This record gives sequence, structure tokens and C-alpha cells, in this order.
Amino acid sequence: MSPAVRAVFELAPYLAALAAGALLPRRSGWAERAALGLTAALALALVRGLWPGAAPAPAPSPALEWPHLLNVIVFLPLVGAAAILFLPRQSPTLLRRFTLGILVLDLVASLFLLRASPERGWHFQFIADWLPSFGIRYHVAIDGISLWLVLLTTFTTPIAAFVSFGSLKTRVKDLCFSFLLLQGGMLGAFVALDLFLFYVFWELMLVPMLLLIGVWGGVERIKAAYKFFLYTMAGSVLMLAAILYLVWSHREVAGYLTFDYLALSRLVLPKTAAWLCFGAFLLAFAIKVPMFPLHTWLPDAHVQAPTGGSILLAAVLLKLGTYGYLRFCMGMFGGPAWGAAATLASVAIFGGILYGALCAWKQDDIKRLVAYSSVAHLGFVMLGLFAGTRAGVEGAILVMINHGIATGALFLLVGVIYDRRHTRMVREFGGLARPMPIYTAVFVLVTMASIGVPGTNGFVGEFMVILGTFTSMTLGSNAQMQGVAAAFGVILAAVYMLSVVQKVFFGPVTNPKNAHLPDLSARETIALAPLVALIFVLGLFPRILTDRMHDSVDAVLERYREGRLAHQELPEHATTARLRDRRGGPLERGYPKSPEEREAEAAKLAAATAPASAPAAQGAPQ
Amino acid sequence: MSAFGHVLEHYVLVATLIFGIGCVGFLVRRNVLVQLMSIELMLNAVNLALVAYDREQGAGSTGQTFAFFVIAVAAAEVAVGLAIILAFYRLRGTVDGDVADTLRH
Amino acid sequence: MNPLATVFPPNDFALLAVIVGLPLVGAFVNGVFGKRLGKEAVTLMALSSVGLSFLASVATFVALRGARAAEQAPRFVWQGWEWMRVSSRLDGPDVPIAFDLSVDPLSGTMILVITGVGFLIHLYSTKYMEADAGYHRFFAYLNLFVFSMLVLVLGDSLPVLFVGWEGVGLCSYLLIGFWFHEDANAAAGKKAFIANRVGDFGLLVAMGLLVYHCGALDWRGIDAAAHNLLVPKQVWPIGTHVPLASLLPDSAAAWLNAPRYATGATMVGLALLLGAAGKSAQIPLYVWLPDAMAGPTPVSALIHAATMVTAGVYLVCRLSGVFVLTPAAMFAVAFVGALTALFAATIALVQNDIKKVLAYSTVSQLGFMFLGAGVGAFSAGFFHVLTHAFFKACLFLGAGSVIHAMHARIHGTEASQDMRNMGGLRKFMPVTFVTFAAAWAAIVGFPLTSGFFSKDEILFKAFTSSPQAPLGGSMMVGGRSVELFTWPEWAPITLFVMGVAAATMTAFYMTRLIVGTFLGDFRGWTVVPGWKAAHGHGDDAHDEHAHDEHAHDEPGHGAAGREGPEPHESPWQMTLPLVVLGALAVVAGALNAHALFHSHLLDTWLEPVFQGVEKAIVVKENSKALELPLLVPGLLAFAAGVGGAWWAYVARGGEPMRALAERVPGLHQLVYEKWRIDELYEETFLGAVDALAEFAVWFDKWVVDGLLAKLTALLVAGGGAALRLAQTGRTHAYAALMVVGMAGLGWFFTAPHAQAKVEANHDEGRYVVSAAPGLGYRYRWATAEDGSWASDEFGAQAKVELSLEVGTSRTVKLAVENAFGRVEERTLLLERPRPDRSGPGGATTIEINRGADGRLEGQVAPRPIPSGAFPGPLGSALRVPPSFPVPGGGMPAPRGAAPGGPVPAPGVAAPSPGGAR
Amino acid sequence: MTPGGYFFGVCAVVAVLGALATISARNPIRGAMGLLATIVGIAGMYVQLSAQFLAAIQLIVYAGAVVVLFVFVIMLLGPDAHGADGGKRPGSWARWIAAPLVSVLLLGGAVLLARVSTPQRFRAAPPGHGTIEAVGGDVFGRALVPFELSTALLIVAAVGAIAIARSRATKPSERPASVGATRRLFGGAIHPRDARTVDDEVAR
Repeated sequence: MSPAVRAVFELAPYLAALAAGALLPRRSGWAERAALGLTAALALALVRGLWPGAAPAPAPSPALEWPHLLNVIVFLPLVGAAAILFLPRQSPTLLRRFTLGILVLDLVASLFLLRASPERGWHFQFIADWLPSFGIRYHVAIDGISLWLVLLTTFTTPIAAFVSFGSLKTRVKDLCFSFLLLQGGMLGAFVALDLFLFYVFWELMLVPMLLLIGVWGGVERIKAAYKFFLYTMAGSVLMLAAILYLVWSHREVAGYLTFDYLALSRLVLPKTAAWLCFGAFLLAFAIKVPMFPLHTWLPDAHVQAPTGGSILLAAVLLKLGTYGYLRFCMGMFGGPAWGAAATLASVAIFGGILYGALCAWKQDDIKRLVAYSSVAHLGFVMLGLFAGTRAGVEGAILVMINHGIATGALFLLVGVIYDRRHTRMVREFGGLARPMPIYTAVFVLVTMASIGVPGTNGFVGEFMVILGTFTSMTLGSNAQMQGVAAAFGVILAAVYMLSVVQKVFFGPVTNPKNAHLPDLSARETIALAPLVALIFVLGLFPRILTDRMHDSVDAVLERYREGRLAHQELPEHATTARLRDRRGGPLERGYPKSPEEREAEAAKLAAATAPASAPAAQGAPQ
Repeated sequence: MSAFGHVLEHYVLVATLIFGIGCVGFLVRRNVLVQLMSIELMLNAVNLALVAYDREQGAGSTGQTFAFFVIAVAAAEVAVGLAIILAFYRLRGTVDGDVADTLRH
Repeated sequence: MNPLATVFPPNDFALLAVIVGLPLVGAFVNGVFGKRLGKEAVTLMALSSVGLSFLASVATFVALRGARAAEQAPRFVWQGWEWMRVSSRLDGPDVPIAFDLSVDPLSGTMILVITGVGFLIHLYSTKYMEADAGYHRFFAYLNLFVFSMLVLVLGDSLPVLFVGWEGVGLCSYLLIGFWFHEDANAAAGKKAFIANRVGDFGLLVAMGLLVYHCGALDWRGIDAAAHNLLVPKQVWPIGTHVPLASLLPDSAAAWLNAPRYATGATMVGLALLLGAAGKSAQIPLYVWLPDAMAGPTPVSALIHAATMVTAGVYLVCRLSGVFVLTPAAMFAVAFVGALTALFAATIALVQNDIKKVLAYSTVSQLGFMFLGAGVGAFSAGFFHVLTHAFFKACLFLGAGSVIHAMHARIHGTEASQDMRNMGGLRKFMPVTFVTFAAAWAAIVGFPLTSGFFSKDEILFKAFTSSPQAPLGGSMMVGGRSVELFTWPEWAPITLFVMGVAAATMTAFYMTRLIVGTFLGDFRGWTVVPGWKAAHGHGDDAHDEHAHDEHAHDEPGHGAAGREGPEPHESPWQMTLPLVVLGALAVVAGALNAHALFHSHLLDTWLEPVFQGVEKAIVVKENSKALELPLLVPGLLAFAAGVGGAWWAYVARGGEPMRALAERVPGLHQLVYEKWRIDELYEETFLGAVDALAEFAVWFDKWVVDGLLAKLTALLVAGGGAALRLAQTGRTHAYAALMVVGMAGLGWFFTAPHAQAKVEANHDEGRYVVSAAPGLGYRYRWATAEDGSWASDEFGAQAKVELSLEVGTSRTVKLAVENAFGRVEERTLLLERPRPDRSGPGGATTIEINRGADGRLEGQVAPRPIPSGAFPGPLGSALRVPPSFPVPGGGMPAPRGAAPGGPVPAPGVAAPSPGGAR
Repeated sequence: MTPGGYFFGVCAVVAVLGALATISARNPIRGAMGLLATIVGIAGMYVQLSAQFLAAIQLIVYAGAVVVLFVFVIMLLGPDAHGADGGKRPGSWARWIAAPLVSVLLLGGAVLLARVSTPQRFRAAPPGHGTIEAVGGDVFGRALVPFELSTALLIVAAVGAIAIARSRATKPSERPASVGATRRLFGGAIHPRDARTVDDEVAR
């Protein structure tokens, strides 16, 4: 075939996607058609690019990975936030365009992360001394797990911002500032490998979220904002205490101060110390997840938060709790995590999945209902992590991402009717299917994703978690029982989602105000299109995500098992902490050097470059 | 008791006594003037102790220099104190310390 | 080799993708672009996609026969893409789950039925739904349904089957609630979806157990690993014993606490049964099928007669390998089937709505299929699936054309389906009547019709064969022999009798139906030939607005008020499918006519699928001889049913039934209201969950939120108020508080603090203990072996030195007295550990490397760490000694020589014996 | 007893009695006289401790200036301008707890001092110790900077005293109304310019 024909053949699918996207909306307005066509073509390109079978992903050696990429991704929004302050307050359109520009730029930059090779180890690693006297370093890196959570963040924030700009018209400058700061904080937390750096970003995230809920929220926004802030703060303060104790024990044992995750995860604390530190970390992350007894801040925060804030709170902030548990609790306290797994799994099932679903069923405010459904979905995630099998953990990460997409879309949809009727009470609506057919179709579709109908992304994660629970060794004898109870949650999910769909959409039009509500606007369709596309793409091809996750999940599980063995090996009355042997390999790349090693290196370096008069080049990352 | 008067501890004992009296005076009396005077008492007691130890050390007279500066500062302090008492008296019409409790609100 | 095999190789049989893909494309095009394409294009799209899919199925069927003839394995597989991986038991190898489609004789026949009957019903719907506004939406859902059903049948593994399984549930939700402006329809849709979801829960649990036991989810993998499903597991009592059992009399308590074992296969079997019951509307979960009649009639025909409801039977047949391993589950399947058959038949006797009668008849016939599968006669069960698909679809479509005709004048959905408004339609709708009669003959078991053979086959097999425990009924578990469930002797006879009773009732209510609808005189309205719809109604455009209830639409006395046109016969698009299905209903019996013509076409065709299963089924010895005699009860049932109904409704004009109804009004009403099972569910299960939800919301608001948020807020406010009292605003008060503080501090200084530091040099065994200095402190030591005080009053000696032998330990006592005469004592344990080379657990990684000055260094002294007993932030629990024992302990010192570290680090508390490891 | 001992005894008694008089006198004038007695007593002790310069300074600055200033202010306020010392006032509990505590504390200090140190006579003071040359050399030598600073302090004190004594009282109502921080942070449009651009829908 001549090259021209091959080019046409090559471009055919994209053109088809473009045409399908353009043809779809019934109304005129070539801008909408172009935008939708473009999204469809881009989505197709993304899928083909990521297709696992296609070209074997070139395994770029670390040299190929530009070390500063993560810095760009994390600090672009922060710098943008600073720049926003200098832009004039009276021209909101400029502010909005600038913010969206930065966010989209960040998304494009994060797409380059996909060039990382899928095998285990820290990719795009960048290390610089921050507070050498305390051994605190700016150490950022990603692995198979945090790669997808970063992409979820950079993917969801532009959508949330784009939707909020549609509905929030007051104090636009502060809104833009909050979005950019939130984006920076979240990304930083996902990539930080230095506990101090993680803690800084963990706290930094709270401030913009507080503003988002507090300023643009509903009637009781201030109370809800404070509740959200104080809950998370109480947990994270405990975590800080545990971090400091870890660092102190490490210094007692290894002789030098470091906050680095790699060093601290080698530490095996005596029994009581390990359990107490694990409890502190668990509390901080359980509040954030939120897990059963500590979840009451979520419904209030969601009900009062504006649409954009709700999307981000549900899609990304909650995932920090689960990511934190996977990375830090399972990474550093293997023993206690293994010991507590069975009881925590029961809490996750009965307190999260079943209790969340039951509460959701009786709510009369749609947002509160979706908030409780988030509690149920994240119950699945935590169950996957407690199960400790590879399928369980991978399923948990999949549920994290899919919940981000499905619940993000749900909040977006709830925002649509909130903007039209300024109320979220279910009884205010009825028979919306007649005036808003497209909106109903999309809502039913997203409901199916949220319930977990196979073929959509919701199903894949939950299925792997449930099967992971069945074959889990950590949960021991009652694994089957817990598997059955978790599977029961699937029914309750259908019950509460379908009952709200019926009350809102089907049946006769009860409230005259609903008779002539306008259907989805261009802005809302463009915001929804990528989410709906992803629901099906990830539903049918989850291997896009899991292929790059296998090795990293194995690494985490190995470390988890080693931690458990070391903890059990520790004699009962031991009061001294110990360090496990170092394993080397890619997982230890960027291990903090003790001062002697550093001096030895500096000495060698000086010796090597002594004859050359040029000043000693700044060493590659220590 | 041949060394009465030539022993460091005696002077320190007297200084402690005067300081105690000054302190009790400051806490017990409600009259602001008396409080100010009690402060003066305490300062003098400290000076006495300083000088006594200076004598004990023998070489160099840092103690006495220090006492000298204490006196200078005490003078400044009394001036400002009394001005405040005057203003307070004009404002509240009394010199009773307890009236001044606007800090509470 | 036939041409197809060359184009589509057996292991990459892309034709399956075509069969499945076409309806999906049709659904997508109709769904998204339907509104703009107009009715004709939508019809073309829908019919062509299902039609081509039917042709492809026929091609596949032919290819299968070809492969069968050529002695190859009749199984084609199409590898899709890998979907996901799941980890198996004990961290074993990963279980890959892929989107693969496979076809074998069983699914080959099913796809023929689905696409064939599906096509006919699509054709029928083009006329039936012609006047509906949501025309394109209807065909989109119908195509999507055919796609899901095909995925269900062609799936090569349980998860792919599950995709189809829930897809079909979703489509039935959309189709039942098609006219969603009616709250009842939407509620029926929701009820159907949730009932199906309860079944899906069963399937999910089954998949979990299968992964746990067999570590595989595709059909081949399960069959291969089916043997380890036989491991019995203690199921009862769950904990160690049943709580409160001691209250019962000890015999009952002993019985209650006796451990009961169930094999993995039984648990999987029961879970699969729950799933199948959810989908095929069996006893516990059948409540959604009668309500599903709220959807359009073609939907009922396709979904609730021909295809979806048979998915449960297909699942049981497909996993027959697992079911035969557990007689308990087979027993459950059989009995659920028989019970459902009987129970549903009783309800159908008194229903007036023709679609409700047919719905309960479907539930009853499905009961028969489950009975067949339950006793191990999978091919007989499947044969009944085929015949039922034909005659029940024909009955539903016939009912549909009758309702279509009734809509001429009666628009209420209930009224237009009520038998009392019909009667005598044979004169007006001859074709519908003839085809309806054919299907009626098949379902009542008229000799030589398909229903007669298939139902008789099931009854025969129920009487003669029963599954037998795979390992002889008992197994050794942990040294104790455990007997497993075996089929009781009374089982075959009871199943047979229940089957015959159900067959009689079927004959009775079907005859009642056909008589009530077609014979006698027309009760709908007075027929006025050439009646023009003069006043107001216009031609009854069949959109959903016009369902206003006319006063005179009530059943029964319709004839008095209205006139109306002659009920018209349905157009050809509706009658053609009726004719085809009617013919098939009569002829299909030839496939497996055992009794009279000994034709075993279907058995031989399905033989490769079920050959592994035959040997687990024990057949009575004289079954060959019993074949003919067992025909008699079937015939008797047919005769009694039809004769009874004819006598009651035709000869006596329905008089005896009315008399019977008067005599036992309570029972009649109870049966008419479906034994009030819905209300029972409402009260028990749904009520319980509802109450639990109410409690959960209350608990969440007041207890969880109350405790964590409101209570803490209260405490903080109270604390604040209390502290505010201390702020009097007067300087005196503050000064006084300050003085109180100083007094406290003073008290601290009056107490002596006995702190001590130990410089330990383990190599030479020299230990120097020095006490911390303090104002006016005086010390007293006790370093002797016997612990006696060196001197009896306090001296100024602040440091003491002693030496220890290897492995020995000494306690040193220190007393300190301060200026106020108060004394504090402290004891220290000094220990010299044996230099430990081995170190338990991992060898200490001591690298021998050449230091900067060329000296060989084996060990590195750890960095000097400032010592002093550090109380540790979290109190004694975390008391960590300030220093770390000198090398020899397991601490793998960081690599690289520590140039000339000062005296090895002192340590206070004894290092744990035997090195630090 | 050496003559020095007697002199020390007298001075000590005068100082202590003066201090007691200062704090217990009903009339502030008598208090001031008590203060004067203490100061003179301490000046005597300075002489005993061969700190002649300081004794002079003490007499001139303290006795001459500070006590005089006290008397001047007392006379200005009127000798009977004492507050109602008698009446029971809430918060008076502080006094009766604090005073004994202070005495216990100081007693403890004294006991500690007695028990710990072994008293022995002063050694002979080096020649010129405590004379004006020695102290002056020290003040203008090592302690020049504090000296300059103290001069600045004195000037500031003087100016301060004048400013306080002369200025009129400010009425409490003029204080600027403070908008609650929460209201401002989360309230409606805080910035006037911001209100202009968009309708202030949130400012409820």
C-alpha cells in the first residue's frame, strides 16, 4: 500500500472518532461539536497509546527519565497560584483562562510520566537537601501506584475547575488561587517520599479545601469547613508525633537523622511502640479515608461544598487516605498491619460497605446520598488493602481511580440540577426524564458505573477486591465470610442508587418547576464527555492501569511481608528498635546517606577533582 | 560571733529578708504606691546581695557596676511608674490596684 | 473440510465476535442516532443486525456439525483481550480472566434460539410498537438485550458470563420500565433489577469460592480442577459452639452443636442456585417476573419467556460438572424446581390478566426445567428449554396481538389485558387463534406435540434417575468419618407426583385461558360493523397519554355501554412470527421424541457437553421397561386438566368455578393475591433492611456524630468556660498564680535526682559509673557483690569504677542526699555480653574492606551517641536506652570506616542478652 | 564583737524595720519614710562592704531623688488618697495564699544557703576596691555600652513620664469596630473593588 493510503488508514480511527464526537450533539454550535470531536479523538489516541499489547513500552533507562519532570508537575500549579495573586481581580475571564491553562499544561506534563518503565523501583526520582541539619530532603519519586493517582488528580482538577467556573461567580480570584494550591498540594502528597515533605503537602491541601467549602459553600458552610479541617488536623497531628518518634528511634539505632521513607521503613520498632505508631498513622488515614467511626465529616463537607469542591474532595482527597495507608502503614508497620487486618476488614465491611449503603438509602439530599456512597466505595478499597493479596491491592487501586471518575461524574451531574433548581432535595424533583432526556441517559449510565455493572469501570475494581478477599491469607479463617458480606454490599448499592434514580427521573412530573428544565449545556457536556468515555474504556480495558501496577504492587506486598516477619521475629520483651538488612536493588535507589558516607564521598570527590582546578561539580543526587 | 558583719552569708540573709518583705508587700497591699515602693525594696535587696558577693570575690568590681546600673534603671522606672499612677488616679479617682481590671474583658 | 473451517480456524473463530458485535452496533446506532434516523432506518438497522447475527449463528451451527462429523472437538474459541488478573489461593499463580468467547453444542443451540426467536420478536415489535414515541429507544434496548444474552451464552468463563448476566438484568430494567412515565412500571423495573442483583450476589460468591477452590474461572479450568471442590469444610457451628445452646435440653443442644460439614462443591452449587433462581424466577426470587409484565408484550415474549429466564437453566447445565459433585445442591435444585412448578401453577389458576397467567405459567415451566436439571437429566431440561421457548413465545405474541386488538376501544393497561373483556375472538382473529391453539396444545402436553415429549421426558427422568454421592457418601475428615448428603429414597416418587400435579394444573389454566379468550361470545364491546370513531377518541394512537380511565372500562359489564369496531386481526408482521413459532411448537418434539419414536437427536447432539456427567447419575434398573407405562400419568394429567377446564368453562359456562369461589372466598382471594408473597417479603426482608437503615441513620446522626463532633465541641466549650473563671483581670491574681508556680518549681528543686552515667568498655570489661552533680549533693555507693553499702554515711565520691568478667553481671546501687536531707536511690544493672560472632537470624553483614589508610577493617565502632537515660517521650513503655551495644550485636553498621571513633559508646541499661539481634 | 559587727547590726535592723514599715504603713507618707530608712540602712552596709562610691550614689540618687519623688507624688494625690483596703473583694484569695508561699520559698532558700556554704570571713579587700576610680574605670571601660544605653533609657523615661502624666483620657467608644475574622474570611465580598465586578450572591 502506498504511504498515503497507509497514512489514511492510520488516521481513519481518529477521523471516525472526531466525526462521531462532532455528530453527537443535536444542537448547533460548531464550537461544541469541535470540542466534543476533539475529546473523542484524544480519548481514542490515549487508549491506542496505552494499549498494552501494542508496541512494547520502551523501557527507558533512568537516564532517559528527566529528573525535574516531577518538580515541574508539582510546582507549576503552586507557582501559578502565586502568579494569580498578581493578576487583576476585576477581569475574571483572564483569571479563569490562566487557571485552566495552567491546569491543562499540568495534565500534559503528567502524561509524560507514562514513559516510565513498568518494572518496580522509583521513577523520575529527584533528591535535594532541604534541611540537612534534620536530615530532611526534598525527595520525590513515583512508582506504579502513585503514577495513576497523580494522573487521576491532573485529570480531574481541570474538569472540576471548568465546571466551577460555570457556576461560581463571586471572588473568582480566590477560587482560582484555591484550585491551583489544592492541585499542587495533592500532587506533592502523592509523590513525596520524605515523611516531612509528605506531612507538609498533607497539611497544605487542607487550606484551599477549607476555603473552597467555607467561602463558596451552602448555608452552614463555615461549620462544615471547620469540621472537615479539625477532623483531618486531629489525625495528622498524631501522625506527626509518630513520624518524630520514628525518626528519633532511627537516629538512636542508625546514628543519623533522616526523615526518608526508605530508611524509616527498615526500622523494626519494639512491640508496643510499633502498635502505637501504627495506631497513630492508621487514625490519620482512617479519618481521611473516611472509615466507619470517623466518617461523619464527609457528608457535611460534601453537602456544603460547591460542585467543583465536591468533585475534588471525592475524586482525589479521599484517595490520599487509602494511598497513605498502602504506602506508609503497610510499608512501615508490616507486623501491626498484618495483625489488625482481620478486625479492620470487618470494620471496613460492616462499618463502611453495609453501613454506608444503608445510610445512603435513607438520605433525602442527593449530595449526602452520594457522600455516603463514597463511604461504601472506600470501604471496598480498604477491604482490598486489608486483604493483602495482589488482586486485593490492585483491585483497591482500581476502585480508587474508578470511584474518582464515577463519583466525580455523579457530583458533576448533581451540580447540574443544583445550578438549575438551587436545591438538592430528592422530593423537589420527579419525572426529570421527560424534560431532560440526555441528562437522564448520562445519569443512568453513571449510576450503572457507580453500582458496578460489569462492562463499566466500577465493576472491575470491586470484583477484584471481592475475589482478593476470598483468597486472602491475611484475613485467615473468616476470609470467606467477609467475602460474602462484601458481595452483599453489591445489592445495597443497587438499592439506594436505583431508588434515588426512580424518585428523581421516572414517574410523572410532580413539580411544575421541573417541567421545562433545560437539558445539558455545552460546558457540562464537554466536562462529562471524558469521564463517561473513561467509564467504558477502563471498564473493558483495565489492563491499561494494571499492567504498569503489577511490579510496584508486588514490591509493596514483599515489603509488607518482610515487615511482618521482622515484627514477629522480634523477641517479646525487646525494648530496642532494630534495622532490617538493606536489600539494594531499584527500591533502595535514593537511600539517604549517613554523614560518614557523605564525608567519605565528598573526600573522594575532592581527591578526584583536586588536581583539576575546576570547583567540584555538585554531586548527582546523594 | 566574732565574724558578725564580715561574713558574706549575713549580708545575703539580710538581703533575702528585705526581698521577702518587698515581695509580700507587693502581693498583699492593694495600694499601688505601696506596691511601687515594695518593688524599690526588692531592687535594693538585690543590690545589697550584688555588692556583698562583689566584696566576696575581691578582684574587679563587676558587682558594684551592676548595682550602679540597677540604681539608674530603678530611677527611670520610678519616674515612669509614678507618672502612670498619676494618670491612673486621674482616670479612676483612686489608687486601689484592684480597680484596674479592664484586662479581664 | 467445509469452507467455513478454512476462513475461521477453530481456535480463533472470529464469527463469534461478529455474532456478538452486530447487535451491539445496532444498539449503539439506534440508541445514539435513532431520533434523527427516523422509524424506517431504525427498523432496518435493528432487524438487519439481529437477522445477520442469526445467519452467522446458523453458519456456526453448521460448522459445529461439520467439526462433529469430522471427529474433531465441537468447540470453537475466539480469544478477545485479557481483561484482568486475580490472585489464587495461598498466593498461588495469578488467574487470568480474558474476554474470550467459545461455542459448543449447548451454546450453539442457545444462540440459534436467541437470534432466531429474537428476530421474529423484532419483526413483531416493528408493528406492535409502531405508534410509540420512544420507538428508536425500544429497539436500542432490544438490540442491547440480544447482545447481552449472546455474551452470556457465548462467554468462555464465569466473569464474561457475568457481564452478559448483569447486562441482561440491566436491559430488562430498562425495558420493563420502558413507559417510565407510569410510576408502577418504573417500580417494577427497579424490583426486577434488585431481585436479579440478589441473584448476582449469589453468582459473585460462587465465583469467589471457585477461585478459592479451583483457582480457575473458565469452563475448562473449572472442569480440570473440579476435584478439589470435594474438600469438606466445617460449616456449622460457625464459632466453636452455638451460643445459648446450653439452655435447650441437652439432646437438642448436642444436635445443635454437632459439627456439620459441607463440601466446597455444595457451597458453590447453592450459590449458583441462588444466582439461577434470581435470573430464572424460582421460588425465593420469582416475585419480579409477574410485575415485569408492566413492560411491552414483545419484551415479555423475548425476555420473560424465551431467553433471559432460561439463563438460569443454561448456567446449571453449563456447570453440570460442578453440580454432579454435590447431591445436596442437586437435591435443592430439583426440589426448588418442583415446588416452584406446583406453587406458580396454583396462582395461575385464578388470574384474570392473560399476561399474568402466562407469566405464572412461565415460572411454573421453569420449575419443570430446574426439576429436570436437578435430577441429573440435563439434556431433558435443556430440551424443555427449547420447546418452552417456542410455545411460550408464541403464546405471549398471541396475547400481544389480542391486546393490540383490544386497544381499539379499551385503553387502560389492566382493562385491555383482562380476560373478562374478551371472549369469542376466534371469529375475528382466526390466525392468532390457530397459532395460539397450536401453542396451547404444546404446553398442555397434547400427545405428539413438543410439550408432550419434553415434559414427559422430565417426568420420566425424575422418576427413574437421581444423582449419587461421588465418594460413596462419606469421607474421612481429620480422622473422623463424615457422612455427606445422599438422596433419600422418597425423593424420586415425590418429585414425580409434584410434576404430574403441576402438569394437570397447567393443562387446566391454559385451557381456561384459551376458552376465556377465544371461545364463547365477545364481551369487550357491542360490535357495530363499520363503526367510525366519531366521538373524540380518534384512532387510538397508541401513545401513552391516552390511558385515561373511562368509567365503563371496568371488566365484566363492558358490553352494556360501548360500541366499537370489529376487533381486527393483526397485520402480517405480527402474524408471521406467530405462525412460525406455532409450527415450531408443534414440530419441535421430534428433536428428542424418546417415548414413541426413539429419536435421540438432541441427546446425541449434546452428548459431548454432558458425557462427563452421565456416570454420576444412577438410573433405576428397570427404567427401560418403565418408559411406556410412565407415559400414562402424563396423558392422564393432560386429559384431566383439559377435560376439567372444558367441563367447567364451556359446558357449564364457568358456573362451578364461581360456586367454588363463593364457598371458600378467603382462599380464593388469597390465591388471587398471589398468596400475598409480596406483602410477606415487604414485612420480613425489606422491612428488616428498612428498619436497619433507619437505625443506621439515627445511629450515625446521634451516636457517631454525636460522640465525635458534638460531644467534643461541648467539652471544649465547657473547658473554656471553666478556665475563663481564672482570668480576674487583676495583676495581683496573676502575680499570685506566678508565685504558686514558682513554689511548685521550688518543690522540684528540694527533691534530689539520682542520675548516673555508665561508660562501658565491654572488651576490657571496665565500667565507670559517674553520678550527676547537684547543689549540695552527697553520694553513697554499693558496688559489692552482695549489694552491701560501701560506706554508711554520705560522702562526696561521685564516680566509681569496677571490672566484670565476660558473661557476668553486677547490680550497682547509688544513693544521693541533697541539702534538705532528702535521699533518692537508684540501681543499675551492668552486664558484659559474651562477644557473639554467630548472631541468631541473618548473619551480620560485616564487610572487610581496606580503609583510607590501608588498614583492613572488619567492624566499625558505631558513632558516639550522647547518652544519659532518656525517659523517652511515651513513658516507660517506650524507654529506649540512649546507646546501642558495641559491635558483636547485629547492627549492620553503615558501610565505610568511621575514622577513629572515640571510646565505644557508653550504654546504661543492659543490652538484651545474647547480642542485640 | 568587732565595731564593724555592731555597725552591720544597726544598719541591718534599720533596713529591715524600714522595709516592714514601708509595707505595713496605712499612710503612704509613713511608707515613704520607711523606704528612706531602708535605703539609708543599705547605704550603711555598702560602706561596711567597702563600696563607698555606691553608698554615695545610693544616698544621692535613691534617697535624694526617688524617695523625694515618692513623697512629692503622695502629696500631689493627697496623703489620705489610699484605696479602700479593708473591704472584702473577690480575688483577694490570691493574697493570702501568695504571701505565705513567698516566705516559705525564701526560707527554703535561706536554709539551703545555710546548709550548703561554709561561712568564713571576708578576705582583705584589695586596695581601692569599691572606690570611685575602680567603679568608674569599670563603668567607662568594659561597661561603656550599657552606660550609654542607660542614659538613653533615662531620657526616654523622662519623656514618657511627661507624656503619660499630661495626655487626656480616650473614651472607650472611639475604638475602631473590629469585623469578626471568620466573617471577614468566609463572609461575602471583602474587597470593595471585588463587589463592583459581580453580584454578591453569597453575602448573606
